[in-house]
Amino acid sequence: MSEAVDMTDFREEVRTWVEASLPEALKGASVSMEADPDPALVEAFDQWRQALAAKGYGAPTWPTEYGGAGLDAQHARVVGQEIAKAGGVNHIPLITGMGITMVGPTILDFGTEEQKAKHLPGIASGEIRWCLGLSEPNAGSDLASLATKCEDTGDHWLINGQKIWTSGADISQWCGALVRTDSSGTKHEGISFVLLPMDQAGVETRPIKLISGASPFCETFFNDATAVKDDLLSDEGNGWNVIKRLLQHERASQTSAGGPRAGSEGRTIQDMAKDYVGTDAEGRVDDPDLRGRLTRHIMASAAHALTTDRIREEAKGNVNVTAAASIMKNSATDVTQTKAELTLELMGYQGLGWEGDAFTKEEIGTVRDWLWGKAISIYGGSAEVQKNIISKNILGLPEMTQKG
Amino acid sequence: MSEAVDMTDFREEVRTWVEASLPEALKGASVSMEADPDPALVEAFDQWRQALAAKGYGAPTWPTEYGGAGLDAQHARVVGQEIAKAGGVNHIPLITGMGITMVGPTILDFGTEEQKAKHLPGIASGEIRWCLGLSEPNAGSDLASLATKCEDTGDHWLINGQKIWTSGADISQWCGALVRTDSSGTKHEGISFVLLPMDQAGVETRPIKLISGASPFCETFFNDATAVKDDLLSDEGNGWNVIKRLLQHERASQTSAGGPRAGSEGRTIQDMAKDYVGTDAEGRVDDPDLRGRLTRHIMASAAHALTTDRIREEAKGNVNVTAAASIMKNSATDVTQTKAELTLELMGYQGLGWEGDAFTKEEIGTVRDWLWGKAISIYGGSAEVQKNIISKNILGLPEMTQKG
Amino acid sequence: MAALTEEQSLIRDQAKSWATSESPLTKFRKMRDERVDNAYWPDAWQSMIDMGWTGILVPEAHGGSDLGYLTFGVILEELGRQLTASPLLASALVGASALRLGGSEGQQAEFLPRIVDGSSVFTLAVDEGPRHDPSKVALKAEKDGNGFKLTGTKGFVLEGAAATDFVVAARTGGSAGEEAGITLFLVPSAAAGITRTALRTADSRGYANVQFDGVSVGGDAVLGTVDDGFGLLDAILDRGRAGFGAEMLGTSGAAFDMTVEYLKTRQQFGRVIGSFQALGHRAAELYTGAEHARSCAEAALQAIDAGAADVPEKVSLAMAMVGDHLHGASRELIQMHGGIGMTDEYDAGFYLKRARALEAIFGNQSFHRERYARLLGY
Amino acid sequence: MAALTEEQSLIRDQAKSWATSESPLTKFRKMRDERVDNAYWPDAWQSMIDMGWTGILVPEAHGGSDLGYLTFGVILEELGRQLTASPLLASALVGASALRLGGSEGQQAEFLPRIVDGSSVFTLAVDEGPRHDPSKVALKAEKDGNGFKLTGTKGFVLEGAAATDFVVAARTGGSAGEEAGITLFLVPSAAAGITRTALRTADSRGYANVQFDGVSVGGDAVLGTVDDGFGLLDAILDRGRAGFGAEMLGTSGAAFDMTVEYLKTRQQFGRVIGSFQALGHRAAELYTGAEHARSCAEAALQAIDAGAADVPEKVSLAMAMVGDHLHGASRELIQMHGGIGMTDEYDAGFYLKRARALEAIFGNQSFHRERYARLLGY
Repeated sequence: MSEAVDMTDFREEVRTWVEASLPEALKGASVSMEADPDPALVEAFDQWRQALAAKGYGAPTWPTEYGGAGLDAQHARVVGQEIAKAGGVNHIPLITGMGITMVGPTILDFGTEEQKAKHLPGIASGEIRWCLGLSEPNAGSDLASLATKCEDTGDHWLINGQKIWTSGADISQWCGALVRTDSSGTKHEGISFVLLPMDQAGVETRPIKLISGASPFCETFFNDATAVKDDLLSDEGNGWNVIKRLLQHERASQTSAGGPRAGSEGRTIQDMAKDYVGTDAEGRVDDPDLRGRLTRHIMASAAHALTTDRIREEAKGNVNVTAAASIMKNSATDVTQTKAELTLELMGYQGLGWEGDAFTKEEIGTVRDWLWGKAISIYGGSAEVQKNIISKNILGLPEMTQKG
Repeated sequence: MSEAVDMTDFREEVRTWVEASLPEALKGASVSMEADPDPALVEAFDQWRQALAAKGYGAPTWPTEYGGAGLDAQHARVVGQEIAKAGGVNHIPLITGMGITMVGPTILDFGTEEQKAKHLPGIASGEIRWCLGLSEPNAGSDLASLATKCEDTGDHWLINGQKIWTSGADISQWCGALVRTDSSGTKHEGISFVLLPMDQAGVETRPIKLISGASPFCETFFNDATAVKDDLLSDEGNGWNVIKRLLQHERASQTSAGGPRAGSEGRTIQDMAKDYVGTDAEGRVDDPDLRGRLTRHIMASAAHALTTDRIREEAKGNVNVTAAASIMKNSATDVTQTKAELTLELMGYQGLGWEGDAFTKEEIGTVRDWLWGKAISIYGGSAEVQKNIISKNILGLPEMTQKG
Repeated sequence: MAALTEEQSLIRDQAKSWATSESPLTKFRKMRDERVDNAYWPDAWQSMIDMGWTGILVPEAHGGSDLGYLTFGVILEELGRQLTASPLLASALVGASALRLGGSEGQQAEFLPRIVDGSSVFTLAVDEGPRHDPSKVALKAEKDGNGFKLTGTKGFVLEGAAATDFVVAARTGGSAGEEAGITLFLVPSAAAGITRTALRTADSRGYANVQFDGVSVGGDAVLGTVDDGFGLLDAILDRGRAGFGAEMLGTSGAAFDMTVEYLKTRQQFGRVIGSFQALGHRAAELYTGAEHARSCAEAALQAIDAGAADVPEKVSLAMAMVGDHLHGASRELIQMHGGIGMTDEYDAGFYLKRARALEAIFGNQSFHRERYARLLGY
Repeated sequence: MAALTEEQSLIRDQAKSWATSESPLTKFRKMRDERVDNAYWPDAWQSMIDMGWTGILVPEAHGGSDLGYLTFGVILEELGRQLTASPLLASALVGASALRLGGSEGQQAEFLPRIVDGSSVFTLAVDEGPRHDPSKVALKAEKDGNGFKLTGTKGFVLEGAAATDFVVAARTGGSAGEEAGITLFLVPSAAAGITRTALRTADSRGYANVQFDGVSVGGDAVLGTVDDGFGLLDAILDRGRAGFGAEMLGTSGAAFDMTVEYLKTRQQFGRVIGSFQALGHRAAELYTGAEHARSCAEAALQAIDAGAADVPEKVSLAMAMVGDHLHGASRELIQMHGGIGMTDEYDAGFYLKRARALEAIFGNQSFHRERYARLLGY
């Protein structure tokens, strides 16, 4: 638990820099970039983005030549901690869509020198937002059965097909897409991973309305969309290996549990339960059955946090790509979804609100988050797919499902 | 819920007969035939057996020519009810092993006239106990992969191989065994069902000690055991159909939940919990978490009983072989095993006793029953096999597991 | 399904046929999209009246058919499959039950025929806090001459915006949390001092908050006995709960059928997904739960019809078991559908949202488990 | 596994190697079959002493190595895998903790070296009823001159038959159920008035009931403060619980490994049964549970080593989570093995039986969930 390397000096250096760089207006957890279009704030956010980018703190572990800060995981964590202590948020991972968390690390893994130089700095500086074109309407969890065609026309790639669940496609500048460059082999062969700009005539996006209301997801249509020849990531036909790595990066970024809602204003779920349900003479939540389930949830949540810490410590700070990603994805999902169900339940009738003044913002938010949260066990490798991975890759049980 | 046919007269007739026939010494639920070797009781039991047999009540729904009473299910139930009201038990199904519940009904389904006449009366009268040689050491749930060989020597069948889990093999007079008469086809072909006497040189039995202690189960070894030519049930090679029917009869006989222990002395599990755990000021079991799980169990048990009633009513009294058998087997198993776990838990340290005066008979019995009860989800088609049956046969989902 | 009489079978067939052809889920979607007032279609409601469903619990002398709760449940189950809401449950089941259980001859003669012909829509106004708890009634009814003056707020009143008459649980004595001191009143929604706020809920059903600001009623507005209304209230609630149990059977049944159908048709990894054993086993568990849920729901209705002594136990058993099954079935509905189930365009979300509302109303599973344990004395 | 120091890693390797070669499960079976006195092999216990394990929690000044609870847990985990019981946990963990937390300098100097060299075997005598509840201590300690006279019965005392000394929780004031009025005493098992009954339990471990008939002790037998012993008792218990948590990790780990191994080798329906997806998914869930159980168990030990303020929360979290995991792993062990797991000849049953005993001792999962909720104030 103690820091193996002495961080005191570095911590002091970062603290000084944060003090000098973080605009006053952005201090405090409740400042939200997207919900609040106040021009002064917009300007403050951009100033802060530039400060982060100048230090390479948008992607602190990336090499400095690509816009990162060249830090190891332990130093990077200190940067995050010091920004948080000052009440700030490193918002570059948020405004670049899939750029920092998934596309960038995968380009680092597979990209040519030219690709790294071309794409990474724009992500690290927070200027280029990326989306990912992976799922297709008839494929679902079975990513490899994709049909989007990518043809080599000689001087560029020509892309035709449809993607679904492309988060942020309507506001992204670039897209990493899984495409089929060859249909002659098995379904895992002939898949490639191509990078293409979204601002072109051959790309159309259509937002998807979800059961929780509006969503960041889109259907994305490629109709003679093009990509330059140099923008195939890794070799032609090696897309399945690219995507496997990319999904590991995704799982690693999804292992933190707990939705933003309950507790976001410093209120724990047990405090909310006491408010909505009331307490008995001994101060216990006055619904023994609910209270018992709350305890199981709170314990599961605590255990999840301890396991996260433990894995991080065992890996000496490098938690990104480990065999543990599947168990942590599923366990984060359980904790988050259970919390949402319990919050809804403890609110009783007030946990059924959709809109209108009869419900608080928190109540309506709880309902929307609960519904939205049902997706967590579906996307990024469904809970079932993760269990397949655990039993096969970790436990070494024989192949169960993937036949193709 | 009302009786469609008026049973008043029949009920009266049976009541009069029970009054005249049931020995006084056998009235009362706590009289146990096996645990109590009192010679007077033994004689009373045999007198009662003869009385039952004379009326055909040992197997009331079987035709009279085979020792039954030729009753329909509704009338048969009246017989059971009237015997129970008088404090008696129809013990013929118990002392014939698998005879009344499984072997007899299957002989009725598949047997020749001669086979019925030869085998059924001895079962109906309670004189012949049957065991079943089905499982083999390397087969488990995969019954069809059996290896016990049965050869036609011309004037008899010659049987060689090993069976396991043959309940009561060491005290049975006859055995119904699943054997392989032909190994050339797929594993479901070439299986036959043969009836053979246990009292012969080629049959050896060895009781199995279980995790709960001594058990009725045996390993049974056939070493040039013989059966007469006429004792193949159904055609040679049709054994798989025989066994499927036999297992349906088995499931139908296993759908009642609740072990004999908790509540056997009229004490409900909630009363036991109050005794062992104590109660709070409001009279509630003073362990909210346990109490919540008790409630779930008691509700599941009540639901199981209601479903049993409902299925019986829908089937107009003929519940024996229905598609519902698999769900009722699993649900009975859940209720019984959960009850055992909860009883053990509520007893605390006293629920860990194996032997000795520091524990009551009930406590030690609870531990033994708990352990023994783990077998319920394994034998007679494991919980997993039942779920396969439900998803395939009831829900119509495609084949999942049986490949051979 | 319980062994039904010929008449009950006919009514079930009629209800199924009407619901699937005249009130299918597409109508529910349209109602939601168009934000139809009171969250039901008036013509559908009129058809129910015309088919005589509003009279099923009303004696023949008052224009009904008196066919009982199991019969009513058979209809509610079919409506629950299509998520068809209407004042049927609130008025013709809960309202009619209130009048039959607590109403004087005069009250019955006056109001029951109006329930049957639909000219009145009754509903029960009981809860005031976010969670169902009938003993916590606090709305004050103060003696005022021969009558009473009602002050307080009721929340989440079923069909509260459409209702013409409320059965209001009010406190004439004792304090919130006590069973003694509760009195029921019949209060027309048009009475001076009543303000209603229609709610917009996730399940798109007609609930309202209702405020009572010194609402005056006469002494003849009392239903049952002054100060001693808790037992009556609980009996009315139990009938409403049993009705919701039947509706939940339909809702969970449709969700499960939709799931199984998808398992049989959706291809992934080169196979129909229902051939994945892990999914097949979970479906088998749901099916087992569905059978038990049905047994409990029907047993509750039958216990009421039989005038059995254990109606409260049977009802709480049903609400807990059916609620748990519906919860699980609605969760698996989304999970097994994967991404498509998350889209508003697909119907799965409607069932998930309605499920949580049905679980909450008149007591969720926790409420009924606690009640059951207390009834059984442990 | 927690990141271990080099010394801890060495000790783990030593413990693993010793347990698998010198004290494997076959020795446990032999001990059970031969009904060995006190349910452990004296030579195995002597080896543990020789390896210095009895001194891990004892300061160097008293002959120990003072390596802390995580180190002790690493050993207990390896012993738990082989179901090796001995006085190690009762004496060198619980007994040593009691003396370090509550003992005077004189008591420590007198007894700790004897724990290290094995000449004394300490154990805690706390519960009197069938379920763990330290506040319910009722055994009376009446003032008697300068000393006390103890009367009452303790049940299920760990290694109660082998112990040379008891740490007895007794009541000097208040009444059963109250935390105030509890005092701890050091009582030699040879004292006049003590009667011990060794128990024969399903898990074949050494427990005893111990009766105190007016047992006289001097004033110097008091451990800690008179009437104010509950906090000390709870702190001792928490250390014992954390030790059991580590042992449970080993027991559940071995059960799970046995299960996975069987899934990989057993053939049914022409396939290795681990290829059935429903079983694979259940194994995956167990694996996830195992990881969390480990995190919680280790966090409890580390919190004790760090002198953290939240030891009680961390310990109750561990006992509930590890207990639930062990419960599930032992159940699946039998179910996935099928018939062979039911036979006494196979080892699976040993793990099932030991599991339920480990779950019960010093508070089952329910006890610790309730305690956790109260500690968190809801």
